[in-house]
Amino acid sequence: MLRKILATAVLLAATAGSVSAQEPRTLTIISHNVHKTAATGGDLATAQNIAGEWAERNNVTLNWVTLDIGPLHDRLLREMSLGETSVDLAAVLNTRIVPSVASLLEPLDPHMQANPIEDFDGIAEGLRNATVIDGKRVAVPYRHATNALHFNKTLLAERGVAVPATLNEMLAAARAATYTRDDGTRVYGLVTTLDTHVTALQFLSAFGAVYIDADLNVRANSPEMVAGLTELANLYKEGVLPSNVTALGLDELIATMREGRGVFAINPFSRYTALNDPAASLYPGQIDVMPFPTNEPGKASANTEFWSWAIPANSKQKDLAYDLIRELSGKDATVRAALNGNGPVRPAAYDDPRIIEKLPYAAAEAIGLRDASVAVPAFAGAVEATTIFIEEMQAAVLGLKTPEDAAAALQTRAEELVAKSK
Amino acid sequence: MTEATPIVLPNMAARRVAGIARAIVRTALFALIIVWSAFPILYIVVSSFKQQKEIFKYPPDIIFTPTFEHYAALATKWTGFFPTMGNSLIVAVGATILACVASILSGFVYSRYANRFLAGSVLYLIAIRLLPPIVVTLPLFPVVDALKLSDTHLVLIILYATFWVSLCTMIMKTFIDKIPRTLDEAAVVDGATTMQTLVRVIMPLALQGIAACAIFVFVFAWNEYLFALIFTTQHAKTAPLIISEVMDAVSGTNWGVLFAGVTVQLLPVTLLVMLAQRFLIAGLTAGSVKG
Amino acid sequence: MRRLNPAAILMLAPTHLLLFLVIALPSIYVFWLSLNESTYGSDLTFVGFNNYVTVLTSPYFWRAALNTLIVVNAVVYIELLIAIGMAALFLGGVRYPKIMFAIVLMPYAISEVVGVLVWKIMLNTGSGVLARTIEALGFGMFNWSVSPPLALSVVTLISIWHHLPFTFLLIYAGMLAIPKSLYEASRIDGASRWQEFWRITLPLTVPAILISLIFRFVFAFRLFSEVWLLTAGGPARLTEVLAVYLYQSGFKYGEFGTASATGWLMVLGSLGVASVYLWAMHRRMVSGND
Amino acid sequence: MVAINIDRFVKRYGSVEVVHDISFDIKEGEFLVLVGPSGCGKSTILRMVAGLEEISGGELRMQGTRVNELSPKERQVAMVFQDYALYPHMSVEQNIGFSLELARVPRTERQEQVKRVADILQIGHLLHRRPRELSGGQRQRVAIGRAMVRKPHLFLFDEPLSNLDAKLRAEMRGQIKRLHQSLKTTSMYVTHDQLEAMTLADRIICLLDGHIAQMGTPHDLFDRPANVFVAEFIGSPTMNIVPVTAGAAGGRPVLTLAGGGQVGLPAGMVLPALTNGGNVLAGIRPEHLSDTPTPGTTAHIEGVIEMLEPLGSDILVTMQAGGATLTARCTDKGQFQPGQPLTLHFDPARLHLFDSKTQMRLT
Repeated sequence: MLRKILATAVLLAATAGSVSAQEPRTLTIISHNVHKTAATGGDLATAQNIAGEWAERNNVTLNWVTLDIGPLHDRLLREMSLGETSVDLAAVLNTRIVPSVASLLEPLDPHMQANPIEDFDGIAEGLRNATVIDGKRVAVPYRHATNALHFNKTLLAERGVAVPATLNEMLAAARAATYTRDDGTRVYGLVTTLDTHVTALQFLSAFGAVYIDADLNVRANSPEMVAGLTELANLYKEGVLPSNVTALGLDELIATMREGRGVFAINPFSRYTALNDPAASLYPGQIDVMPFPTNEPGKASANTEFWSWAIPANSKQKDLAYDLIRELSGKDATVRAALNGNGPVRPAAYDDPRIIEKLPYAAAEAIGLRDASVAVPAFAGAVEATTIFIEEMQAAVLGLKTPEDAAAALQTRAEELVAKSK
Repeated sequence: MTEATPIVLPNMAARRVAGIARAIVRTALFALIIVWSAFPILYIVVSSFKQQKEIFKYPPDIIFTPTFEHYAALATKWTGFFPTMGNSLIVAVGATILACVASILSGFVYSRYANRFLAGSVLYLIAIRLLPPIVVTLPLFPVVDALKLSDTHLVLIILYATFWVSLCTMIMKTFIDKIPRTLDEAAVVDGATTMQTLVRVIMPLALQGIAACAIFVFVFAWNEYLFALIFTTQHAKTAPLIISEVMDAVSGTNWGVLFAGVTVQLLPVTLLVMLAQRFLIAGLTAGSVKG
Repeated sequence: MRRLNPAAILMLAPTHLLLFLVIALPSIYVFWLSLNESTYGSDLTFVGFNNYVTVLTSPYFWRAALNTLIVVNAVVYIELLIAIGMAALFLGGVRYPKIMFAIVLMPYAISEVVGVLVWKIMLNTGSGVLARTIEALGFGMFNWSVSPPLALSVVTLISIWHHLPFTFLLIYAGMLAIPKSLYEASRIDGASRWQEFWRITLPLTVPAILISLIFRFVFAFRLFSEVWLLTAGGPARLTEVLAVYLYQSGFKYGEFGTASATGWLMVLGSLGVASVYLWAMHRRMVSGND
Repeated sequence: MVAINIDRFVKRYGSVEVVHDISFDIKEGEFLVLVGPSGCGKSTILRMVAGLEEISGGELRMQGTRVNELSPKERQVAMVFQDYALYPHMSVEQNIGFSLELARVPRTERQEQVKRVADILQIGHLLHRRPRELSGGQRQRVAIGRAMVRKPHLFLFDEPLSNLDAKLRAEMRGQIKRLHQSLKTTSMYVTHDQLEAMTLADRIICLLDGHIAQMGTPHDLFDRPANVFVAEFIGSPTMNIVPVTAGAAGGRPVLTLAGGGQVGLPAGMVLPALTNGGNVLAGIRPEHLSDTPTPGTTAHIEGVIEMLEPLGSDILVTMQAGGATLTARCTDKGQFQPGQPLTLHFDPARLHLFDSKTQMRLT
């Protein structure tokens, strides 16, 4: 009996082992599911299968490995540390393209000279610049997520509050719209995720505050930063922000807005679809979005995060992979991907009639993308810089530290970090 | 010897009351255990039949029209889910067999043989499990890749079995300890080899231990995420990876589909537990104290 | 007790080969890593014990260590007590054993991540069934996520919920293996149920209790998902435990030297908290078994 | 004085009845042995008396009081188990003293009592050992000591000697006998070994398939077995049972063997009322057959020696006589040879006759 079991185990192992062999001309792409959907249309009825058409033309089988953000980068970095990897093409988040990672990516300039991408300069400049590390282009921007202000029109109307145009009006409106329903349900004026740096920095940047600028100057200890943090702390104290705001994640933000427990929310434009999903939202079509206002009428503040395509330097099929990048980054492909739900990195795409028809927030997002800047620049200590920011910001919001102390600590610690990274 | 005290009849009415009270307390405790264990699970299962809009409603609807849309979505939109469940099954069964076989063998030796090396190596068995697995994957990843084992069922089977073989060895040892040594001796006298003694005499009597080990390893392998993430991509991808994709940090979690997936994933394990329960309860027959 | 012979060594081989190749050898390399500075794709730079100094001088490490110590001890001992009580209850007879078993083991059958998420949803301050019920009962708003002691209590609760079946199963199986005639003898000797439990059941379950204690310490010490998914160590890194610290300071920044050093410090820490039980188990091994 | 009444005991497991309406009494100070083959229900009855098995039907009275619902502790019984059931995690001293400890007997008194019992059983030097460090016989003594240390109304023994070797068994048997003679505690003893039953019992109950086959003193059972089962079960070597046809020839009773051989019985001997046309089973114990006539051995049977089994001073002689096989226990003086003709003499009063159909004794 034991022998039989052992034999079965060995047999099982042997069959399992033989499966790993790969067929020729398979291109392995590692990305988040949204990139796959953007490039192939996924299961959408109106799917635009851009990558699929390319694969058919070139007789390539696409092998998509889709993972969530954290695991995706963890896996990619491990793969890139090997002598040779089976991953040919990868989607990477801008904050992850730090110099040490960039050195493991294939420099794309030679490929682009030999075989240029159509109207490359049509891609938003801020995004293009952020993907050049140490003078080398290592990635091509593909998808952006620019933060904006979502608001529930119904709730505003119910509370008799007008749609604000400036930052101060928004703060007043959020306060005015905060109340408790008869059944004990609290409605929060402003919902944001403070377990991450992006949305907090979006709020602060509306006050003109900058954490670390593109030239790696730490500018955290500024009156603007103190003002912004003070406002956040006050909003928390007054109950305008959700009481569990420091642990509030994306899922809870979405749920809160869908259920009408939040009036304003800080989140990327593209969240519009999820918040207004008739299958999931109690307020379908009622949650509008606008560029995040500042106190300067007409001027938006927009933090952005974006994804790019990159090729691991130890990949075996770099030319083939580059060809797919080229295909996906074309002007028409950008528009078609946007129809699949992608955030187009070419501002011109927002002028396309197909997009204007499909995306109600196209005009607003175009403004956002125009004014967009990256929340934290990519440098060796970028990830640690965000950790420090989250810690000090949360301390200030919960009142564990005064905003002044938090800003000062942020300044000192970030300066040390930047100095170490240089 | 002095005279025994006379038989005193206890208060039978009081005893009956105490008996009823005991039964009530026991029933209440069982009820508490059921609520504690099952409520969160029930929440998942019930939610998987609710429309997305209703899932987070407070107060929650107890009575609602069930929808199967999330299960449909699981089959049609998350096409990877059911095939990866097949991979999960292969890996979980393989790991369970490997871990059980290895630990029955070593548990037997730890129970029946004695020397200083063995006593010391028990500490080693446990100490070796103290390093967080995520750190161990640092050197393992390139090695697995170099051996061309990446994305195979085998690598997961080996990893899962290894990470449980220490505990299973200890479990098997305690159970085999309770089997009288005279039984081994009887088998030897009957002409059995050590291996035959183990398979024919020890294993049937240690079924409880084997059942416990099998449950632990299977459940672990069935739900494991970290190793599956690091060591598989396509061919050996397991179901938890799909579940984690449903919990999406870019477009938000699709709760209905997540709950449906978890419910489906729960079924085989529940079946296994109900199956293994027979062996767990079977118990060792009396008379083993003489050993 | 027999002396080791070649056959016995052969029978030990699968277990020890697996452990040596998959864990021991890599662990040794991890120790070497901890003496070096390295990240993805970079060469190793030998720095001696610098990484250990970095970790040991970090206030975040010590806060995480303290949190870990509190949570681990609470989890392991409370869980053990509940498991023993539950096993004793089951030992007194169960109706519908198959179904009861399936129900009791269910928390263990779902993945840790999902388990934590469900509790997080139910305990959500704004919309969670349990949190809202607590509030409706007049205990005030259950806003655990901004209060480190409450957040760590929730972590403890969820960890116990998820792993209780593990401890229960080990202990219950141990109790089931006690020969029935011992209970009969003790009843003849005049033991009440309570005395029977204390004098017969419990002492004879000690081996199972030892194993479950040791392994629960091992698992609990690297508690991660509960904290990571509930608070991510926040607010302001106040609820970090060692595994979260390791992830934050090692993996998130790709600093493998720090990660490896933290890993080895965790080995020492868990050896420390479980040492009494390890010693007891070793003694039982040396002196043979009852 | 009657100490224990067992009144119409029934034991059912689900729909299976294993003990059928059994009643008997145990007198104060009596040593009662339940004997029978395995599966006859003897252990079940003992465990019902102990309080370890529920009594499905009937009543158990101790000192005239119904105790069905009482726990073993309240019934004040002590028990020695077949597998000893020593607590593996306690020392010998703790094992013996456990019941006293539970009864909150003060420590010093407890130690005294344990010491006294241990001395009686000659295990005083083992008090600090654990059960696994003891030999079989020592464990048995500890088990008895554990029962003795209390002052029970009733001692229960569940095949306590069956795990011992022959020599130890004889030794322990003697010890139990002496103990009972000095303690005079009412005892109930279960065994499948008729020799134990005969040597220990004041009274024996022989059980078969959950029924009482016979109840009485060892002499009753040996001398006047009520049926073939008891006749064959009690006594070693087993009683010779031979089918015969009883009749009369020449004014005296004659038994005709299956092979045609005839055994003449003394004239004037009155056979019991015969059934089945005189077809009966005749039984005689081997020790009641002799190769030399003595006064009183007024009947004889002739045959040919088939096999010899020397036992030392005695010898078992197996003889073929007219289609029947008989074994006799004779004094061995080297006088026998297989194949030789032999005449065995017996006292007709030692002859047992049983109904061939009901197997019951004919009186």
